[in-house]
Amino acid sequence: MKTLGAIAVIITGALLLYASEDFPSWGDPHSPANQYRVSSHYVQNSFGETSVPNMVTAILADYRGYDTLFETVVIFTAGIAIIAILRGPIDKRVRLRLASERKMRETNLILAQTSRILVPVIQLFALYVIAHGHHSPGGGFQGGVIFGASLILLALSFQLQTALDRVSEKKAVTLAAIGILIYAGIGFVCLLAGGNFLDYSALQVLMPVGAIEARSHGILGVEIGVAFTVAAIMFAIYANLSSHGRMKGGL
Amino acid sequence: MTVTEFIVSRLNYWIYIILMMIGLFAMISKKNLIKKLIGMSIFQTAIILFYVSLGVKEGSNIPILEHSVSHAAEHGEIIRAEDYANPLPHVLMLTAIVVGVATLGVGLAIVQKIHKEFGTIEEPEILAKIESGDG
Amino acid sequence: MIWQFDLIILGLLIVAAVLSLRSTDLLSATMIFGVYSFLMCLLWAEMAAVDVAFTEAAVGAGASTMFLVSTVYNTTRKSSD
Amino acid sequence: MADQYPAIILLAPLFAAIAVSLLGGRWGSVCLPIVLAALGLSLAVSVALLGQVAAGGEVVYKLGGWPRPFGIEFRIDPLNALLLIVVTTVSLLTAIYSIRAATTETPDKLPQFYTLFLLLVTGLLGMTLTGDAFNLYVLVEVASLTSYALIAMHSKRAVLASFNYVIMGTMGASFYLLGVGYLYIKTGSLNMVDIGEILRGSGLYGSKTILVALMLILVGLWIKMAFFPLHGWLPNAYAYAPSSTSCVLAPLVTKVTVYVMVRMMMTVFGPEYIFSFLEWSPIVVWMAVIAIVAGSIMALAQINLKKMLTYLIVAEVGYMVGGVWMANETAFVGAFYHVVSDAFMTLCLFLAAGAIIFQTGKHTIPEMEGLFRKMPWTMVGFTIAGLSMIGVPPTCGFFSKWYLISGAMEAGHWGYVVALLFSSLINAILFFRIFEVAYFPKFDPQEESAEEETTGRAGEPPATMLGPLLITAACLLLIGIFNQEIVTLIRQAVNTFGPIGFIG
Repeated sequence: MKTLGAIAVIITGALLLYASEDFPSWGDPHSPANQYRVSSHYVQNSFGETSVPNMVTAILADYRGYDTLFETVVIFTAGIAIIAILRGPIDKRVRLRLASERKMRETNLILAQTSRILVPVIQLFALYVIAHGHHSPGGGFQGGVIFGASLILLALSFQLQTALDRVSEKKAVTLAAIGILIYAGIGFVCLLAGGNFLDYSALQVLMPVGAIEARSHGILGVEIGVAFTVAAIMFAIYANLSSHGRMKGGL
Repeated sequence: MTVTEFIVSRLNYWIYIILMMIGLFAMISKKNLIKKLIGMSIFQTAIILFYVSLGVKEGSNIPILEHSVSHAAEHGEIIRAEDYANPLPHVLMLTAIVVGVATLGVGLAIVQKIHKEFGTIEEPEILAKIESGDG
Repeated sequence: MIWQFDLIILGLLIVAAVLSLRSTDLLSATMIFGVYSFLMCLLWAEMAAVDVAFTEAAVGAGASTMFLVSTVYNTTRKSSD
Repeated sequence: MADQYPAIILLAPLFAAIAVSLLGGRWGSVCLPIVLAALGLSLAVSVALLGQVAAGGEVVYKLGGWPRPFGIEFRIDPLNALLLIVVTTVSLLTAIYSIRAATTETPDKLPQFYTLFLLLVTGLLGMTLTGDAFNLYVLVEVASLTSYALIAMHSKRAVLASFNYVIMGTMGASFYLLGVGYLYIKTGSLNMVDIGEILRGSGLYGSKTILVALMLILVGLWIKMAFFPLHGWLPNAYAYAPSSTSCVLAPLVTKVTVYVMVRMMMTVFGPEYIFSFLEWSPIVVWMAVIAIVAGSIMALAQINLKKMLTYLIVAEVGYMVGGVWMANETAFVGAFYHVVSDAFMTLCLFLAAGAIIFQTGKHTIPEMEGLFRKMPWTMVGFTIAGLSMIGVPPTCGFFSKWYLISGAMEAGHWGYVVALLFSSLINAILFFRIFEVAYFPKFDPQEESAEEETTGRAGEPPATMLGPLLITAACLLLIGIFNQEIVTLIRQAVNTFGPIGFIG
C-alpha cells in the first residue's frame, strides 16, 4: 500500500503543481474568481436585495439557500446514520455489566460547579450567535454547534445520563427533524404563497413587510431551523460515539 | 516581480498541495483506521484552504458591512467589490466543513462497529481475521 | 494578510499534520489534530474568512476532536503506524 | 402548479423522510405507507415532467427565484427527465420489495432504515436535477452518507466494506470538489451553463487549470461510479449489503453518476473542448475496453451470486463510459439507453438474487440446484434479466448493445466492438451456467433427498417480493419494445448539446 500511496501522491501532486503555475497570484483582487459578476454582484447588491449586512449569511441562506438546506440534511443524515450503525441488540451480559456501571460515578466538585455556571452562559451565547448572524459572523450553524457543545460539556463534567435526562436521544432526533421541517417548511410556504421553492420574498403576502424585509425574516427563520438540527445532532452524535450506541456510561 | 513576491503569490497554493498530499498518502497507506480518518480530514481541510485562499483580496475587509456603510448604501452609496473579501468561497466552505464533520462522524461510528466486531482497528489484522474464517 | 504571519502558520500546519499522522498514540494524534484545526482556523480568520474560521473553531477544533476522543476511548489508544 | 413540478419531485421524499423519523419511532406501521405514497407521488410528477419536457423543451426551475448565475437552478432536459423516472420507479419497486426484506434483515432499525432510504432517493434525485456544480457536491455527499450507513447497518463483513467505501467515496467527492474549485478560480462561476459559456467565450481552452480541473472531476466521478481501476470499493460493499439496500444502490448510484459525468462533459466542458480540442476520446474508450474485459473476467471467477453480479456492474460501467466517450451520436444514444435499461436489468438481477437468498439462505451458484422447480416465477424473472444482460432480441439489453456496437463501428473503434461481444459471451457463459444448475438438478437421488431436508423455506417468495421482480422483468421487455420512443427522446437532448454536436 505504501508504494501505491506514494505513486498516487506523486502523480496527483505533480498535476496540481502543474496547474498552480497558471493560477492568478494569491490576493489578487482582479482574479477571475474575484472579479466575475457573481462575486461582485453579491458584494454590491446583497445588502440591497436582502437587507442583511453579513454577506456570507445572505448568500448562505438566500442566494444559495438550497445548498444550505441540504447541508442541514447532511448533518441530519449523519445523525441518523450513526444511530443506525451503532445501535445493536443489547444482549444480557452487556445489560448486567451496564447495571453495575450505573452506580454514581464520582463527580469532580470544581468541574461540576464551573460547568453549572458555564453552561447557561454558553447557551445564551449560542442563542446570541444564532440571532445575530445577520450582523456579525455566525448564524444557525455556528450557534447550533455551540449549543450542542454546551450539552456535551454537561455530559463530560457530570455523566452522559445527566445530559440525556435533559435531552434524550429520541428527543434529539425529533428536534433535528423539526429543524429540517422548519427550513423546508419555510421553503414550501414560499411555494404555496406563489413564489418558487425558498423564494422568501413570496412571504410578504403573509407578513406586514416588503419583499426585501421578507427575505431578511426568511433568512432568520431558516437559520433557526439549521440551529435546531445542528445542536440536536451534534449532541446525539457525541452521545452515541462516546457510549458505543448504548446511551450508558460515556466518557 | 521579486523572488519574495513570487513566493508570496504562490505560497498558499503550494502549502495546500503539500497538506493535501499528506492527507491522501495517509488515506491510502496508513493501516490504522482512525489514522486513515485523520488523513481524510486533513485532505478535506486542505481543499477548504485552497478555496479560502482563492477568495482573498489584497487589502480587503471581512465581508460584513459596517453600520455606517450599510446606512450609506441605503442612500445610494455604491459598495466597491474590491473592498471586501470574496464571500462566495466562504459560503461554499461552510458547507464543506459541515460535510466533512458529518463524514468524519459516520466514519468514526463505523470504526467503533469494526472494533466491536473484530476486536481491532488495524487493517491487516482485520483482513487476517476474515481470511481465517472469523469474518 | 501579513504574509510573514501567514508563512509561520502554514509551516506549523505542515508540522502539525505530519506529527499527528506519525504519532503512535492515537490520543495524542487526536490532540495534535485539534491543534491543526485550530491553526487552520487562525489562518482563515487572518484571510478575512471570519465565518469559516468561526465554524472551524466550533466544528474542527471542538466537535470533531471530541468525536475522535470518544472513538479512541471506546476502541484503543495504540496504533501500529 | 405545473411549473413547480421539479421542486415537488424532490420535496416529496424529503418531507417523507422527516415524517418517518418523527413518527416512525412511535408508530412503526406508518413508515411504509408514507414511503410508498411519497415515492408514488414523485414518480407520477416525474412522468408529468417528462411530458412537459418532451413537448416544450428544457425546463429551468430557479430556486429562491434568483436568476441564473446568482442562485441555484434545476435544469431538466429529456435525459434527466428520463433518469428521474428511472430513479423513482426503481426506488418505488425496491420499497415494495423491502416490506418483507427489511423487516427480516434490520428489524429493530426500521424507522432509521426508511429515513436513510428516502434521503438516499432524495440525494439521487437532487443529483439528477441540479444545474449547479457545487450543489452537486452537496447532494453527492447526501447520497454517499446514506449509502455508507445503509451498508454498514448489516453484517460483520459489510462494516469493513463500508469503511473502505467511506475512504474511497470521500476521496472521489473531494477530487470532484477540488475540480470545481479549479473551474471556479478560472471562471468565477458555479452554474454549469454559465461555466460552459465562459469556457467557450473567453478562450480558456488552452488553460492548464481547466485541463487539470477536467482530470480531477473525471477521476472523482470515476471513483464514485467504480470505473475499472478505481472500482475497488464496489464489489464488497454491494455484495455484503442487505438485499433491500443493494437493490436500490446497485442499479441507481453508478447510473446517476454516469449521468453526472455526461452533464459535466456536455454542459460544463462542452463536446467541442472534450472531443475536438483534447482528443482524449480514444484513450478513455480504451480504458473502457479494459474495464469491460476485466469486469467480465473477474465476474467469471466468482461463485458467490451477488458478488458475481457486482463485477458485472463494473463491466457495465465500462459499456456506458465507452459509449459516452465514443464521440458519436449513435454510441451516445446507445450509452444513455443503456443507462436506462441497465438500471432495470441490475434491479431485476438483484431482486431475484435477494429473493433467492431470502428463501433458501444460499449465496453461491452451485447451491442453486433445482431452483426452477422450487421457485419458478422468481427464476422466470431472473432468466429474463439474464437474457437481457446477454443481449437476446426482445429484451432491452439487445437494443442498447445494438446502438453501442453500431456507434463503435461508425467511429471505427473495433476494440470496443470486440470487448462488447466478448463481454456478451462471458455473460452468456455465466448465466447459462446458472440456468443449467438451477434447471437440471444433479442426477443423484441420494443427494436430492438430503437437499429437500436442508432447505428451510422452499417455494416462491412472498408476493411483495415477487411482484416487483416480475414488474421489473416486464419493464425490461417494455423498454425493449418501446426503444424507438426512448431513443427519440435521447436524440432530442443530444441535439441541444453545444453548437457543433459530435464529431465523427
